[in-house]
Amino acid sequence: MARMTMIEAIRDAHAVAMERDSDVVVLGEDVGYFGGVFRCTAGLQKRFGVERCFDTPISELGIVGTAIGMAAYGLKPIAEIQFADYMYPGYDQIVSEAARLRYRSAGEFTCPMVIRMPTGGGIFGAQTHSQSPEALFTHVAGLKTVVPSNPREAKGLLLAAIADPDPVIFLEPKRLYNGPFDGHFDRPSVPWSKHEAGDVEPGYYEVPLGKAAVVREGSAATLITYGTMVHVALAAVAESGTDVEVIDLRTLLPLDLETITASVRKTGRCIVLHEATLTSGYGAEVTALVQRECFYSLEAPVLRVAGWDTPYPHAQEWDYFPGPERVRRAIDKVMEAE
Amino acid sequence: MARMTMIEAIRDAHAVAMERDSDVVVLGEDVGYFGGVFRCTAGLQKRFGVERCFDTPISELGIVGTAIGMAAYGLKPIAEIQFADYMYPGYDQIVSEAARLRYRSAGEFTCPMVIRMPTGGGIFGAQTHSQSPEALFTHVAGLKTVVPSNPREAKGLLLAAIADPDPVIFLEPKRLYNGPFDGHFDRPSVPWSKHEAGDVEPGYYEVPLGKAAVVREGSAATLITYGTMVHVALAAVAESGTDVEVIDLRTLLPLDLETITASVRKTGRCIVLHEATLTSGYGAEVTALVQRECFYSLEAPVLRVAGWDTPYPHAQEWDYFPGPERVRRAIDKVMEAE
Amino acid sequence: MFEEVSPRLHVPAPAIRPGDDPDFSHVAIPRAGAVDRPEPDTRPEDMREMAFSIIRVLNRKGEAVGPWAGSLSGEALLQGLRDMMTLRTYDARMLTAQRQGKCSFYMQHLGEEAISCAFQRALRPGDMNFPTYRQAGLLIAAGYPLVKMMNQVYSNDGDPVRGRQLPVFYSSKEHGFFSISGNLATQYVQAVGWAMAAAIKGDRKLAAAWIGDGSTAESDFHGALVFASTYKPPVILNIVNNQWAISTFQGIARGGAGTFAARAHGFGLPALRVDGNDFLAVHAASQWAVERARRDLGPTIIEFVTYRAGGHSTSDDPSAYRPKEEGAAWPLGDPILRLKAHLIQLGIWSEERHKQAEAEILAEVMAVQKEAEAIGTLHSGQRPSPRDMFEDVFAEMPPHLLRQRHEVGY
Amino acid sequence: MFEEVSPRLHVPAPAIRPGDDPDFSHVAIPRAGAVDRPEPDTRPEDMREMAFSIIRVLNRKGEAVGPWAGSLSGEALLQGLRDMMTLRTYDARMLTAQRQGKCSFYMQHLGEEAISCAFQRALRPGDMNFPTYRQAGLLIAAGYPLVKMMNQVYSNDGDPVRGRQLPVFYSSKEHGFFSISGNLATQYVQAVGWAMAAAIKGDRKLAAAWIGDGSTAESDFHGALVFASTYKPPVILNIVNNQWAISTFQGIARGGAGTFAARAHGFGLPALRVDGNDFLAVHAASQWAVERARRDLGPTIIEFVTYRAGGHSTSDDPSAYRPKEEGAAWPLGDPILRLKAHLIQLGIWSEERHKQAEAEILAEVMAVQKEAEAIGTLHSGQRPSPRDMFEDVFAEMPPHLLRQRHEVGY
Ligand SMILES: Cc1ncc(C[n+]2csc(CCOP(=O)(O)OP(=O)(O)O)c2C)c(N)n1
Ligand SMILES: Cc1ncc(C[n+]2csc(CCOP(=O)(O)OP(=O)(O)O)c2C)c(N)n1
Ligand SMILES: [Mg+2]
Ligand SMILES: [Mg+2]
Repeated sequence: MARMTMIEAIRDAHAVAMERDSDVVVLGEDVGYFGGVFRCTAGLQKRFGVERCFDTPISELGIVGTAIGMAAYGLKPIAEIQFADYMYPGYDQIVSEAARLRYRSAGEFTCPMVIRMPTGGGIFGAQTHSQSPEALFTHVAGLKTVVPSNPREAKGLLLAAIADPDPVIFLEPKRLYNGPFDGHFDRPSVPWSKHEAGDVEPGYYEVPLGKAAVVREGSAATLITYGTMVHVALAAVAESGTDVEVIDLRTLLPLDLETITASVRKTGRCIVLHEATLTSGYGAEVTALVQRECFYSLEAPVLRVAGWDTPYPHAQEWDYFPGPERVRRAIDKVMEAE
Repeated sequence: MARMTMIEAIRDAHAVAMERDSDVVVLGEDVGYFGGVFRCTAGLQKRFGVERCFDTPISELGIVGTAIGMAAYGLKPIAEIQFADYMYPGYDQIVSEAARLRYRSAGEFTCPMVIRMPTGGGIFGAQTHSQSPEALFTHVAGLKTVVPSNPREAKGLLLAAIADPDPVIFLEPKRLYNGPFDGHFDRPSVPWSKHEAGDVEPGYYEVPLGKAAVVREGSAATLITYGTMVHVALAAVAESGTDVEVIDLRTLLPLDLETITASVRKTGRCIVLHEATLTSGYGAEVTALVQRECFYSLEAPVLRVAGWDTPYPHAQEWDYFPGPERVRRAIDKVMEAE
Repeated sequence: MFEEVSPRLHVPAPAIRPGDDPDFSHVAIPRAGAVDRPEPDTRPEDMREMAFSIIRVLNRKGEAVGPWAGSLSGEALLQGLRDMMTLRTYDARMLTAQRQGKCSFYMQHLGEEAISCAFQRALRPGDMNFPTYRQAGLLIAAGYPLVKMMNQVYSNDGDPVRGRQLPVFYSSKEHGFFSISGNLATQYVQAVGWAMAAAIKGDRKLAAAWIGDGSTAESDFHGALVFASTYKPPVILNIVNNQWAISTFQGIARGGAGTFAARAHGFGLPALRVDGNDFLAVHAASQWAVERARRDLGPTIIEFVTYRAGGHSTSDDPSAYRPKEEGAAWPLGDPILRLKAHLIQLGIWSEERHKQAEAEILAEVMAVQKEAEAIGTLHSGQRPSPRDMFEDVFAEMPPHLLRQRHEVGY
Repeated sequence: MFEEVSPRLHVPAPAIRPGDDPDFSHVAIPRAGAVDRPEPDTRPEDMREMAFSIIRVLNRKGEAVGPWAGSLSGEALLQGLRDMMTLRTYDARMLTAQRQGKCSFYMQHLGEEAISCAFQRALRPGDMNFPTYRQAGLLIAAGYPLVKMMNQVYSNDGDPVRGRQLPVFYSSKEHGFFSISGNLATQYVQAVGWAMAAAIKGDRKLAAAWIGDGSTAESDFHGALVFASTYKPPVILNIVNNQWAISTFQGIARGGAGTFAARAHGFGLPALRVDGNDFLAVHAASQWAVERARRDLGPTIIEFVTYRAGGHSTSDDPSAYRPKEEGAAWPLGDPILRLKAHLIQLGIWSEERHKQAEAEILAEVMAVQKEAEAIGTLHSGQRPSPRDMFEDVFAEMPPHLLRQRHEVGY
């Protein structure tokens, strides 16, 4: 067992997968010699050779498009998009091609690939280095969407994603790369070495896709979230003094609806939290499902806490980011209602 | 007053706008000499000249990208995307550029443009001629999204969209182009000449953006929908014998929440209906808002009726399409609950 | 100093529109046999002129002449003729079937049959085409059962893709035919990726990408050329220039470039330009590109010059934007008639045998049609199940889809 | 027949990596004055070789030689030197400010100053640049107030874009500087659209598009070239080849093409290739392209050859992927030193005046810095309001945003 940052855990998952299966290849902008702008692929080119981990031209279309061809051939490409904000040039290839290849060929051609991309804000990256576009993937039939919240699970989820026979969008909350950020931007940052989820098992293991985790049990309300916001949620709950159950979805699609409904039926109150823009965000889907499945258990409307419906600003980053204070207020509010 | 099809009404809106304002220009694939594969721009090149209405290379990126440049210059481009299914190559330009230009330049540069595209199925167009991607626009801050449901309003909404100082996505339900299709695919199709909403006033008029219409008053439940589904909803309600209020949203963003909440508070029951894929569809947002704003009025969970979470199939078109029977079943279901 | 001129928008337009007399006098067509054949390892910069001419083998007398002649045996040519005739007959039957409401939509190849039928002859099993909707000849030449194609056109219960796709969007891995997308150009770059995979594995397989003249404007075309130019995998990048993109003439996509083949020059890639209605020329040029791929010399771009003699699809009426007689005036002639004349000239074919073959093929296609229609057509007979609608979204059906399938009652 | 070779993935790599000795001997550099100057209305196919050479004016002695010399007066050159020095000083101060935590991020121009500063001299009010993050010289040369730039870098209350953008993503309509996106390449095609609008209106204005070597791989580059080639609007398509795209050397984006300028050849567009560290050459080439635009002769592509002497941004440490000494070995020298030498050679400048100018400029920049910091820096002083976060999403704030703004308490 080694303490790792999320970056190291992701790198380790790559190395383990590449060691096991010579069909696993890695491509993306700056991922080769340099090892990625966040260093998630550092050392892979040296270790596995330039054909297994290589730099690409700056074309997200080309990265995804060629990776689809590779996947159809029988390889298992892992494509890195440098920031999720830059996935749009590759979006057509993801939506119209990767997601539908199995369907339209009735299983004759398939697309086992992982598209990794750093998401979320908290690093003063402004509108082009901060986005959380998960809802643009969950709306597309044929894609799985995964968001890890700590090093241990990031490794296991990534290995499960690589093993999956279908395209998986793997969203990495960049603000968690180095430590479990809880939204208190004005306090010293905590490294993963100080957090038990920084303990990463060596070798191969999977954290299964499609299964959520109850990261804090509670009886008063259910707080459903994922990624960076898991840590924000835990901090807010601790500070609120309310016994809120916190669920880390881990996989957004397929969704672990059972874990959600079991919790909300128990607590009768629910908050959905994410960093992406509120309107048509993934929280809308979760809310719609919860009110449908748990209507007769709900004692208050499901509340959503999310990024505002504006582009992600720069100077006002912390006014935009749905931090612990906003979550606490939502907890108070959901508890008030009868 | 003239009876028009939706195609004629849209063409008329173009002509009226181009006549009024020499800055209005039209571009897209096959829109020029030929007048568009659905004939929505027929005659415009001849009437206004080749610089005001011209064919483009087959590049949705180029169409949207150059139109943004034109809009920033001071023109008011109307860009046609041949089918909504083909908007993805232009999606980056829409999301990262058109939607954010005003914001990131603090109003110094703006992007007054309309991007029109035919949406929806019902013409055996399979997965690449049937999509309804509205939720991919409503999630993006800075875009307005409009979906007309009849010729008269299509013209007024399009004129309002052209006059709007910001980018507007104008989604045209292609199954409504020639008549008010109610989902009964096995009955003879009805032309607009037989429908009073085929009456289109001559000259300039606007139907304001951001305002929904109650197209059928009722007291038992509220059915919220837009586009083709307005006609399906009306048919299903008529057949169900239940006194359901039907709301045609017309503009999805900005949303007319007031009209919605007034209705649901009155009826206590709500169904949201659209053709797009269920998960993370626009219905999720409407549902999340309704349960939040009308929680204490709701006597049953909000139900969603939508396209299945699969690509749009070809042979199984009518199994996919959320037709009157599925809507009737939902009405029965929402009425059952107490 | 210079004199300023107010800029204006230059919108290219065809010289000829409905009502005008067709005129192709601006199309420069070299004599058959006139264009040199460089060695396949020639440096791109030393063979630039190939992008501005047209490789032709069959002359007006039906003789095969010049350095590109002789790539196929008489037997192979006879088979090629049969493939083209089968494709044309099949097209005609399916067009009629569409008008009869037996299928929703159809796209024909009229005038372009030589390209896909001859190209396929240069490939071998294991190679993979990434075709557009106008290359069904690849399937026919590869021996894919006609009845499967028809079942797909009819979306009946024998449809290999379970009714999910538009009629002509075939798919057959075994026959080296990648599933067609419907979104233009997207698969051009996937072909490059497929070839990169072959290169990564060191497998002796090649990919062939296909695109129309109009679709070269799409982003994926650029992505494909960039990645092909950088990694030099075994891929052939085919451009079928049939002069039209629905209603838009090729000048709109081509702009100021002399030809589509010239696009290659910005990427240091070799390009050929070929008479697409000349079965022998198509094969010889394809063979040249195949040799480059098999010798690890890298990608080749080929522009096939042809003419879309029919409508874009069954939804299109071309008389709205071009003279009806334009097809007849097309100077490169009809690919079937030209190969037929050559075979007769070779003495291995005759008018009588041709007539007989036509009758045979028609009978064969009609028999297959009967077989397919016995299964069903779009609105009648045995059809794919609504259950099929939910399969293959993922390898394993997730709970939400299962719930939805149950809601439909399956 | 031929012998088959198993394909392999060709991954271009720089010959030189950290630990190696820098070596630019593979970069062919013609003598200053050696490259011809074609007339601006020369047909693209008659000036192909311009894409494979480098236009240079300043020789090693600091003399301006050859047919491209003489486009600027001594006064203009003196102003150009001042602009470049201002930009370099500004960069140095802002880099330090970033290290001090006064701003979140910074990107410098080290070694590339001549390109934007000289180009701007060829434009006039009404023209519009669509720049990348490495063309702040356009603003300086256009006389945009330095304090506004700094306010934006600091995201303080004087920031013209209200704290919404990253530090260097300036915007000034008045100064012909389009709002920078941050998404690479997207604005290249917008520039073409802007120029198309000028052409539609018949206005005597031109657009200048900017892109980096690495970013030419993006789809928008293709879209821009396709539309430019088709409609021939008054646009100049600039490519700044500074050898690197973050850690990736230019060979990855360029692939098998000889140069980036050569991309133009696939589109029938004329291309120039220019010494980007030679202020005079940059201006002369720009002037040539401007003349084409103003005579309605259509678009021009210019590749500026330069070297990114600094890190990609403050987040980057280039010593991880290239030798530290590589910048010093760059054979085209330093643009400021080269122009300085020329001015001295002309007799209108001296070492003393240069030193004095350095001191003046430093004082000026520091004074401006004081002024800006008196308003505020990223984390202190007067900063844009959270209220600003909700403005300008739309011209008029819709109800849902108003509700959200109220929720924040504004
Ligand atoms: C991305 C995309 N945009 C638009 C279309 C609509 N469309 C279908 S075929 C076609 C014309 C294609 O012309 P070309 O590439 O020349 O091929 P051809 O039909 O002539 O074989 C168009 C615009 C599409 N299918 N996909
Ligand atoms: C669409 C997109 N993809 C990736 C990035 C990340 N990125 C920022 S700068 C850069 C390198 C650009 O290199 P180049 O075009 O050569 O410009 P230079 O920085 O050298 O001036 C990359 C990959 C981005 N900003 N946008
Ligand atoms: Mg064509
Ligand atoms: Mg660069």
